[in-house]
Amino acid sequence: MDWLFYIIGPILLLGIMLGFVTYAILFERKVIGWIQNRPGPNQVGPWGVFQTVADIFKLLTKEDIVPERADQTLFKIAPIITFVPAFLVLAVIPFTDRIRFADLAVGLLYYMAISSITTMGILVGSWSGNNKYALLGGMRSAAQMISYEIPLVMSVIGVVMSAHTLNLTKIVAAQNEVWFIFPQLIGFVVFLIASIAELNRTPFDLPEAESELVAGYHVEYTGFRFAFFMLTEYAYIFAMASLTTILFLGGWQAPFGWTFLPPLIWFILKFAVIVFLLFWLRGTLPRLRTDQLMEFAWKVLLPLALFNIFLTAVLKEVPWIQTFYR
Amino acid sequence: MFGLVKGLGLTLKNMVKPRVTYKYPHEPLEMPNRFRGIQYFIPELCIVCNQCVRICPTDCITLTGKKSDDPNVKGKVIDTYEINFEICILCDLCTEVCPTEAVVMTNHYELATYSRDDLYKDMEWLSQNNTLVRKENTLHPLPKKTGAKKA
Amino acid sequence: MQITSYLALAAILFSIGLYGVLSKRNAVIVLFSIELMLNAVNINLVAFSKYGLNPSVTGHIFSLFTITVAAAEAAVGIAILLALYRLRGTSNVDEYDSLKDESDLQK
Amino acid sequence: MLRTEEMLLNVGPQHPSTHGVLRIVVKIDGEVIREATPVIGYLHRGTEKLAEDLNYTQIIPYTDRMDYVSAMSNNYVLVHAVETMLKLEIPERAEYLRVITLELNRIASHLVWMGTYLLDIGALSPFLYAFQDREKILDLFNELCGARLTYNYMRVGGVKWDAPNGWLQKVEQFITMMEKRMKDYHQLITGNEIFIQRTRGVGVYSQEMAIQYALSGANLRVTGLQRDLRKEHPYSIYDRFQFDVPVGRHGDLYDKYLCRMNEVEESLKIVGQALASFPEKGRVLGKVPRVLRVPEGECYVSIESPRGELGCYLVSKGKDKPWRLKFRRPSFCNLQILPVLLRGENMANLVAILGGIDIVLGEVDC
Amino acid sequence: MTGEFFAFFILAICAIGGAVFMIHFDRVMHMALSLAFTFFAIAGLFFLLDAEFVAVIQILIYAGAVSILMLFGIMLTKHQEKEQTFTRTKLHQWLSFLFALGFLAILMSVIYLAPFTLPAGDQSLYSVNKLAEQLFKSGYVLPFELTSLLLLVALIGSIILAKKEEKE
Repeated sequence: MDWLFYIIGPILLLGIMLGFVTYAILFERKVIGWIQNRPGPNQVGPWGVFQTVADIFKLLTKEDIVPERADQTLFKIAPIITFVPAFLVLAVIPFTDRIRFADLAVGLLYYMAISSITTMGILVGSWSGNNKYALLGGMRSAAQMISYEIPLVMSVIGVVMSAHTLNLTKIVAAQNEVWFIFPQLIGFVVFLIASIAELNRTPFDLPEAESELVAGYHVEYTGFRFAFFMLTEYAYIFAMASLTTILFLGGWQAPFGWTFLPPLIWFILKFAVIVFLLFWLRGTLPRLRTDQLMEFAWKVLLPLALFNIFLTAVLKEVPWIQTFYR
Repeated sequence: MFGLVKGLGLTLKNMVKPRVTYKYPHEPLEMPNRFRGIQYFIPELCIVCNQCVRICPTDCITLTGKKSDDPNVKGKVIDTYEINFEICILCDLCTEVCPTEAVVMTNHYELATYSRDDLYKDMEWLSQNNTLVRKENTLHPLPKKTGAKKA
Repeated sequence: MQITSYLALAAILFSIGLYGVLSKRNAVIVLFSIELMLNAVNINLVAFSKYGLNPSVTGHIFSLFTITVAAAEAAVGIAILLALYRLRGTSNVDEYDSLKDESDLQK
Repeated sequence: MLRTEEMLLNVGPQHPSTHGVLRIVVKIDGEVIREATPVIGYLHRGTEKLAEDLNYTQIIPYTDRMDYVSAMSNNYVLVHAVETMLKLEIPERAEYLRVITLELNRIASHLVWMGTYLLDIGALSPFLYAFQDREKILDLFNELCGARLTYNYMRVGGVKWDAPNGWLQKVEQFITMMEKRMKDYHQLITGNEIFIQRTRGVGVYSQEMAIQYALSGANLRVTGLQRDLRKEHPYSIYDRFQFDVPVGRHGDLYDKYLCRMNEVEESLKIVGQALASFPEKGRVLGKVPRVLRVPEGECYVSIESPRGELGCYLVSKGKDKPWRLKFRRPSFCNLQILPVLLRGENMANLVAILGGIDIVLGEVDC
Repeated sequence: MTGEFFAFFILAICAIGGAVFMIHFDRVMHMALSLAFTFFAIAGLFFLLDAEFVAVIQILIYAGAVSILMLFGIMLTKHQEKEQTFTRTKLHQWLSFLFALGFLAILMSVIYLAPFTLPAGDQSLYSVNKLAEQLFKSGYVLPFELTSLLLLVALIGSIILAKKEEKE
């Protein structure tokens, strides 16, 4: 029966992820609507529940336009290069101690490594469309994602030092007593900010800065190719929110020993808080500028992350406190 | 950092405030009495003075008069009266100058059609557009009437 | 599985890289080819670490060092390329045959 | 920065942040703008030429369509010019109504600016909040003159309508509500570090430069020059009200924002005072001849519109139509400084600086 | 035919195919992508060799960072020219081809003549913990630290090289 799990499981996961993307988009629009004293989408179906379904259906039935002067092959494969890593990273994420696919020893690094492939897809997609706005968006995106990958990786080193492992399941197990958000508060903040930047979301949504670059790297994309880029964006929200939950919020572990809810529900609750936070930020904050973005990554986040590593290393040797850092 | 947190607090507070959206296509919008909507034309009152045609800034009104069938009535009576809503800007000047208030504004604002031809409204249509008619009309710009304020 | 297959694969990749270095004029492609050769070497290191005389993790460490050095090399290489491109307006290695700035020579 | 190929980029005429159909041809090097040329005229309707063929009453609806965000000031500047030529006396009540509507329109215009500007910067919600408040003003106008945007309210010699029953109370309620809302805006935007980062020290110009480029309105005041036509040459009854003219210190975009927000507060003050001393009774339209024949001659009047000095130059040959009508549109004049400001700036600052100038394309192209 | 051999076969074909196409394509962008594909395939080979950590680093550094760096380099320089302009003369090409082929022949003969029939190391040898232990506890600390120095120097050096001269 094991092999059945490995065949049906990923398909199921893909289905779950697509369902999440569908309703995350709806939820995002609803949240931003509420923030702006609007009801949000409410026309298609009761409470607007079929809005995104209708949108996806619209995108799929749209004419597929490939610009004539575009690099045809690259233009067509770029959405795939972008999307595939977004799904690949889900392989190592343990949702509970039983629902997981690959229990990789280097799970955390695997996530970071695979997610960096997406940048290439975005860069290729932006370049191949032969559009200047898209090119600018792609360049911004690549620069941003490479710059923020460094604080992102650096910020989790504190967690790795505390948990003594790169394996995500063991990292969750190490948070048995205290979630890493408390001893690793600096790391958490840096990770959260860097992950928002990695996700290209407000206030770091420069690659698709609507008011400047019209739509950023996917200006030229239509129909289902465009849908792929959107899918990637939200699949990464799914992955990143899961990762944040696992690394800092204790994964599926119940707080205060409240085990009356099953682990999966706890995971989903924590996960939902992170997702809501992302949408909430989007409804509130303006956008940074490119140079400020870079300065922020290199001058603020990176030193902070390094300081966090140093602090963790020091505190690990202090009596009594070291129990939190183990 | 504190400024960002304050902003976040405000947006969170707004999430529970009542919604302000009009449910427009489902519930019609109530327009105030003075709203300048599609005109209502009353042929019986028209004295074919042509003032509305002359004042119209976009020349969207055309009218013709004819001799009255009733020989007792002096002057002309209206024969055709058309407003082209492709170019009408609903500026209210025609109702302002009309000495008999034969043309008045209504609260109707739905002008969307599938054909441009439908925007060419004739006398019959305009005289049947008689719901939600504006109750008070403007102060007349003529000096003799300025004293009679209606507000 | 034999180490021979890995070594053969590495040899083939290395030779392709070598051909690229020798036959291409564009500096970017030359850089690509060099990276390919370095990767071929990495395969050897890791393969020997598993199928070698003393199976141990040392080969991994060496390949990590290689990767690090290669990354540094790529960064510096691209930087040099950009600087040269700015100076000469071309990325063909053939034309980088003068040690002096040609714009100075014209004066 | 790396030097790259220079790239020619057409920003607009269809672009989310050009606020209409402005086109800016920018030469960019990476993300740095080397040269920017605004191309205007996509919305040119020839209002000035059309006006030569229309009588004075008929021109008023055309002025609505110039600066469609604050149509009242356009209405007013035209009738003001004609009244100046005719030396008409305007009833007290009409003057009060004019001031109230002008100031409410200024608030509405600044709210639109604030919302769209924050949208340019990347924040979504202030736009919706600002439009909610503006909606209330538009509703008030709708009740007063029957339209939300193209008011056609002012008439030579007065205004078209008197305030309907209960309207003044509604304005009063609006003022108290708006004063509260201003606190919300300050909480949401004024202290926001990202907003400050984006706007502090960006798009700075000196006072001399502003005067050389004939800037007016908040664009001029932001450099520290206290010039407001409502104070300098009080038209209508502005000399009766107490208000301050907010000025900036640094001349950057953040100061522009503060300046305009303070102006909203000052406008609220003016409306409050006007409501307090609103005459009980009186006519709203003075004695005007049936056919307006402006005596031969010419005049130039200017008022402080939300965007700056809105002027109207009128030449009459004694007919019922102007011989020449010319509007000095503040948006058009303020736009002239754009190429200078954009040179050497970041691509992201383009929209910030353009938004800061606060143009309305209907007015630029006229 | 074991699963391992099958996987090796596929990955090897991918790697060689990517490399060959890298040489063959006539647009630099395509070349960079096919090279990235090769890097990816090589990472797969590392997985096959129980070198999980190296494989992930390979993806992170090569497929993720170096390839993107290359793409940047391509975008920042002009590459409208096609194959004709950036290969050398026919003769030069043939000579280099023969040289590479000869080199390959020698390597192959050496590889196949050598008596490599050693058993594979145990999988337990290659955990990340072992790697770290080896790296930090048996004399590789100094080289490791020196690498960081090298990276720093490379970082600063490339920034200075690529920086625009102020006089312009």
